[in-house]
Amino acid sequence: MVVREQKAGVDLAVELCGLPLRTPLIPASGTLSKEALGEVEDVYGAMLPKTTTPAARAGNPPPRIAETAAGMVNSIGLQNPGVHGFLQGLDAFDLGVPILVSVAGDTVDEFTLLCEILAGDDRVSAIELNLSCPNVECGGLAFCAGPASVEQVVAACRTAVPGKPILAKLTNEGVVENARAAESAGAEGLTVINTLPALTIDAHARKVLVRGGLSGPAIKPIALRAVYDVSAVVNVPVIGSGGVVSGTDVAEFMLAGATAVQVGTASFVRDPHEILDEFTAYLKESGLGAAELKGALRSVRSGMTGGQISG
Amino acid sequence: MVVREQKAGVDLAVELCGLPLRTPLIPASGTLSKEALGEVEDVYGAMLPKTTTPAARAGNPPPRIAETAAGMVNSIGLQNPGVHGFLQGLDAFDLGVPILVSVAGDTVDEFTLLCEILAGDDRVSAIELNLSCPNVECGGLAFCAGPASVEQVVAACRTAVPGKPILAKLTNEGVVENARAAESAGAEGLTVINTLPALTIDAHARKVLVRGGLSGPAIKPIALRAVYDVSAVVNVPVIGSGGVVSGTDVAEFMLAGATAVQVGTASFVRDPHEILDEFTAYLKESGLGAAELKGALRSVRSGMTGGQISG
Amino acid sequence: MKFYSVRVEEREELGSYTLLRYPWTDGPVEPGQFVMARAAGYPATLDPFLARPFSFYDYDGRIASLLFEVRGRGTALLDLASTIEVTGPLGKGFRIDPGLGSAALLGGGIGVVPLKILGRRLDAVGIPHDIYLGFADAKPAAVARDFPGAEVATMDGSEGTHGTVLDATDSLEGYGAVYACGPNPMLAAVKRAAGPNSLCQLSVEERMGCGNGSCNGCVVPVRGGGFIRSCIEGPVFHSDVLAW
Amino acid sequence: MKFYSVRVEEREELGSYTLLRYPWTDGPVEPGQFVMARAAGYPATLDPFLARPFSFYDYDGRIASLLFEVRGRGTALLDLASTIEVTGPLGKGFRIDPGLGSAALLGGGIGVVPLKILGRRLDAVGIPHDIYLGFADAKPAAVARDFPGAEVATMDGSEGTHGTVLDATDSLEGYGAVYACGPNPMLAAVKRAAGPNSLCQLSVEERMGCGNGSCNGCVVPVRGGGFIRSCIEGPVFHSDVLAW
Ligand SMILES: Cc1cc2nc3c(=O)[nH]c(=O)nc-3n(C[C@H](O)[C@H](O)[C@H](O)COP(=O)(O)OP(=O)(O)OC[C@H]3O[C@@H](n4cnc5c(N)ncnc54)[C@H](O)[C@@H]3O)c2cc1C
Ligand SMILES: Cc1cc2nc3c(=O)[nH]c(=O)nc-3n(C[C@H](O)[C@H](O)[C@H](O)COP(=O)(O)OP(=O)(O)OC[C@H]3O[C@@H](n4cnc5c(N)ncnc54)[C@H](O)[C@@H]3O)c2cc1C
Ligand SMILES: Cc1cc2nc3c(=O)[nH]c(=O)nc-3n(C[C@H](O)[C@H](O)[C@H](O)COP(=O)(O)O)c2cc1C
Ligand SMILES: Cc1cc2nc3c(=O)[nH]c(=O)nc-3n(C[C@H](O)[C@H](O)[C@H](O)COP(=O)(O)O)c2cc1C
Ligand code: FES
Ligand code: FES
Repeated sequence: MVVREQKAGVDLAVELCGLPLRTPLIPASGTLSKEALGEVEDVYGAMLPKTTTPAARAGNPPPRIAETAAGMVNSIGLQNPGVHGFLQGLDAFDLGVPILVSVAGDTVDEFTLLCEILAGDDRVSAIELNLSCPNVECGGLAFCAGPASVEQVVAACRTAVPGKPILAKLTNEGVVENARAAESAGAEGLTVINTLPALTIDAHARKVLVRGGLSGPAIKPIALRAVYDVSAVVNVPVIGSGGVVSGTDVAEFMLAGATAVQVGTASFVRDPHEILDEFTAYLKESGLGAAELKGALRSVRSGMTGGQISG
Repeated sequence: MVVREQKAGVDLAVELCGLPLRTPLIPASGTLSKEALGEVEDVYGAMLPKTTTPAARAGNPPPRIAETAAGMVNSIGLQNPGVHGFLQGLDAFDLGVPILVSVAGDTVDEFTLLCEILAGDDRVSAIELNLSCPNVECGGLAFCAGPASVEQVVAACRTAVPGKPILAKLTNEGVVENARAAESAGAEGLTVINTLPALTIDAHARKVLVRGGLSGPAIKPIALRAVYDVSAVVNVPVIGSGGVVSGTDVAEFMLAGATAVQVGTASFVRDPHEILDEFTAYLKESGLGAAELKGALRSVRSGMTGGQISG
Repeated sequence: MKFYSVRVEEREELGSYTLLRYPWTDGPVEPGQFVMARAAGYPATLDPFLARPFSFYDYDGRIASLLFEVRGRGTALLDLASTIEVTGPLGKGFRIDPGLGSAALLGGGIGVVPLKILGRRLDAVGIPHDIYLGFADAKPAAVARDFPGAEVATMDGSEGTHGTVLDATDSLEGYGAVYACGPNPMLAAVKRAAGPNSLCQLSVEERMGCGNGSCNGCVVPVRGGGFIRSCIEGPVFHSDVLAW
Repeated sequence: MKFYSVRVEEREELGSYTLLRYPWTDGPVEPGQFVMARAAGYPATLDPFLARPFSFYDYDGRIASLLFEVRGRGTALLDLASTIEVTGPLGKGFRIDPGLGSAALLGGGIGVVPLKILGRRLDAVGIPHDIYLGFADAKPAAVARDFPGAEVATMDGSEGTHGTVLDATDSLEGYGAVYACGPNPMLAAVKRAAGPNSLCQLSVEERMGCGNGSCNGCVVPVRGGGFIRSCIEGPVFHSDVLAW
């Protein structure tokens, strides 16, 4: 049963893999801490803490972040207390909405192990596989996160947690093929997209400042294209992520085909209540409920799918 | 022999595939028209007009451009008069510096044909293969511009123009593998990167606004990562492209490994003389000549190549 | 493209629009020409990144002025700016042919902008002309005070004729030359109303990336197929060039 | 993170620094706490996108003030703004322990900022303290006028002692508490100079993405390995927590 959130007479509720979400907003993994939870009550339809790994990880040495044009590059390095410490602290994330848990392993076995540990925890409503990290089994190259390894990881996790939906979080590189692979391996949902590989250089110091992932509004048009193209070829729900700053951005992602939308970097500089308020105003103006936006694009220009010739 | 450009006692000259460039700046293909040439004298080390194709192309219907956060999306559709009309107008681009010509075909044969036509034209110093357009032979998917098709096109073109350097212009998707493929097929240089597949939506009109390629400062960190990683694995010169706005940006690309740098979208909103002046000031301060920047990064943090764990 | 940083010497609200005056001595300016303008660029901010096109509203050899409607971020920021960045005059403006007899000038909404310099230029060469201005309602119509003798129409009837700018005219067929600027549907209607016997020139409004012909972003479809750039071959076109 | 849009009520130049006063009634503020601040955000501009951390310089329950050095784009824009966006007070500030005896306060460059509220708080609880301020040269040292009785050092000797802020002190060993804010190398030197017998608290400066613990971007290395966030567990740390 979907709990209907009526805000100003507007229906914000959506359903994601059978989970009722009061609003389509979800915090992007790694961008909302326990300490900040007091600020976000009633905004999000689900919770999604930072990715956890089998063992504790100290993360990368600073500098870990660098600002770029309309965005930022981070190389946090998945700092986290390891899955057991993570689960000890999980109650803090109980805001009365489903909790999704993001996991990352260096090997297929690590992914499976994490899923097995989470399988028995009733607080966990679904699992998001962070498939964007370099995979040690492939020699440390993010590139090898191609369809074959996506399929392998998702299938193994699918078997390990029969009772909970599995979401695969994908990067932009090869996103359409990887989405197909994840779906066919049994993923019930896809998060599209994670940060893009990026680098910043301090020209005056002649040093690499940060090598990591690019996020923020700079990547929104890239993420929108990914969501649009993935939605066109899969049947499972897509969760949009990448550069959402405003309620209009949320609407754009849902029109592009997303069932729910994650807010990441923008939550550092905006109160997510404002984003929800803007989205509510958008729905009011458009006369649609949140769940109706998917598929509500009025026209698709010809030649709009597949390879459009830019340049 | 490299013509040394001494500006304020600073050595701006670089050599690209045996061509002496007075400055490392080159206009990115499709971003500098004949009509605007009067504004750019003495800035660029080489000329590079908009991509030409075997037959004239009308391009896509408007809207063709949309502004995005710190960038823009274009879907011009390679509007051009076809290679014969293009060559009739080429004299306008003779500003006393080498002319590079960008070509795109729908098939390997079209690429080869273009190269054969250009082979005999003395005004053309080198050819840039625009490998980023959807390739009809692969079913219209930009995706199939993978290593195999890159290798095929480059090898065919290499044979068709024995006397002129061939540059392969690559997109971000799979850039490292495609760079290796292009080099092994005989490309003498690589342009990294073209625009990224992107989409904009007008939420109020509920329409796709523009589907095309993202350019501008938003993509600079993505382009820098691509240049850095490609430079690390190839021996041929790399030309940086993507988000250059300032002289410091030019320096960043050269420190990342580029031999020359293209200025695209930024030339719509800045006088490229200012970019060159800033770059000159940077060189003066650093005490280096332009050709010395490549390899002048002082330190590379460990774990900085291959997959860095962000998130 | 070269941008000049200029101080806003005066800012005025004119009905729904904002008028900015800035020093400009690099004339001459043809009626219908435009500038690319924005509030700030590198290094202060890289967003919004592109400049926006605006017609010259007025120019006396010393002071140029822009008149604009706040629509999105670019114009909102311009509205607040004390210093703006502008290019020199761009594009092909209205051609004036004294052999054609009297002229009709039609402006729709913010499309009135290029008509002010145009009217003055027609006066200078002694071409009689009538001015017709159409607006949504009385608020933007306040700008009509700058066009003495103009016929005004408003869509809601709150000022002048009730209807479109064409409703304010009797017929355009008697004019030797017709000049119009406004939204594309209005321009298409003017083209039809002008008929085949007058020389009809339309100033079109397309999104522009560069303003100097480099991006090919600002095209309009032309009769016989294909597209041409409105920043170089336009923004003013003979109506029969356009495929609409 | 919630940002409040506030009017800059007063802007003053203080040597090399800018002082901004803005209305703020949501106290209390602990010495050493900071805000995230920026000139403008959505929807005006998405670049620069992140806010920047600034210590409270002063706060009287009604007006808060920031004192900052223009370094890059964020501070350059702040310097020009008439309205700014700020968060409420963030982080853990300096802990005050009346049982420790007299205190030394050391500020390096713009690191003087948190010492003003701190000094006043020490006065309030009757803890005697000395203030030592170090600057590059006399220009930034002008801020010392706000710290009556402070010992000043400049690197070029143009004002006060010639040398670093530590050169302005005799020895730190006699103080029961040492408080310092400034560049990391200075903090490391203060840690060494404070010795093992005083309680030494350091306010560190790391790049911050969010300021509320969410991004894990602002970490410092801790003794025993690993990293902790300077926006939540700091920015003020007991010196022996830090691995430098
Ligand atoms: C040659 C020329 C001369 C112009 N002269 C003037 C003038 O003198 N005064 C004036 O106020 N305006 C003029 N315009 C229009 C002006 O350029 C736009 O209003 C401006 O670009 C909007 O910028 P923005 O950032 O405020 O809005 P944006 O954020 O870019 O857009 C806001 C809204 O306006 C719509 N929009 C923006 N640009 C266009 C367009 N070109 N066509 C249709 N819809 C558009 C968008 O779809 C969006 O809904 C002229 C345009 C051209 C091409
Ligand atoms: C808790 C805290 C309190 C602070 N309080 C104040 C204050 O009261 N007044 C004040 O002027 N400043 C203060 N700072 C520093 C201030 O945040 C930076 O000066 C500011 O972020 C620079 O922003 P920018 O956009 O101007 O510079 P940017 O463009 O971000 O950077 C400009 C230059 O400064 C360097 N830089 C930027 N941030 C840092 C950093 N964190 N550490 C080292 N180098 C850096 C960059 O490498 C670059 O060379 C504080 C910092 C912290 C963490
Ligand atoms: C309007 C526009 C048209 C372009 N046309 C072409 C083209 O014809 N051929 C090509 O190889 N690249 C084309 N590009 C891509 C640029 O050459 C450049 O690689 C890209 O824009 C990234 O650089 P930038 O961020 O500096 O613009 C075009 C880019 C823009 C913005
Ligand atoms: C500081 C930071 C930390 C992040 N950590 C994680 C993480 O632990 N796991 C993950 O899957 N994604 C992580 N991400 C990626 C975000 O979840 C999100 O997918 C990405 O930032 C794009 O969205 P945005 O532009 O809204 O930020 C992180 C992003 C940032 C900026
Ligand atoms: S605006 Fe770029 S070509 Fe006309
Ligand atoms: S600044 Fe984001 S965690 Fe500290």
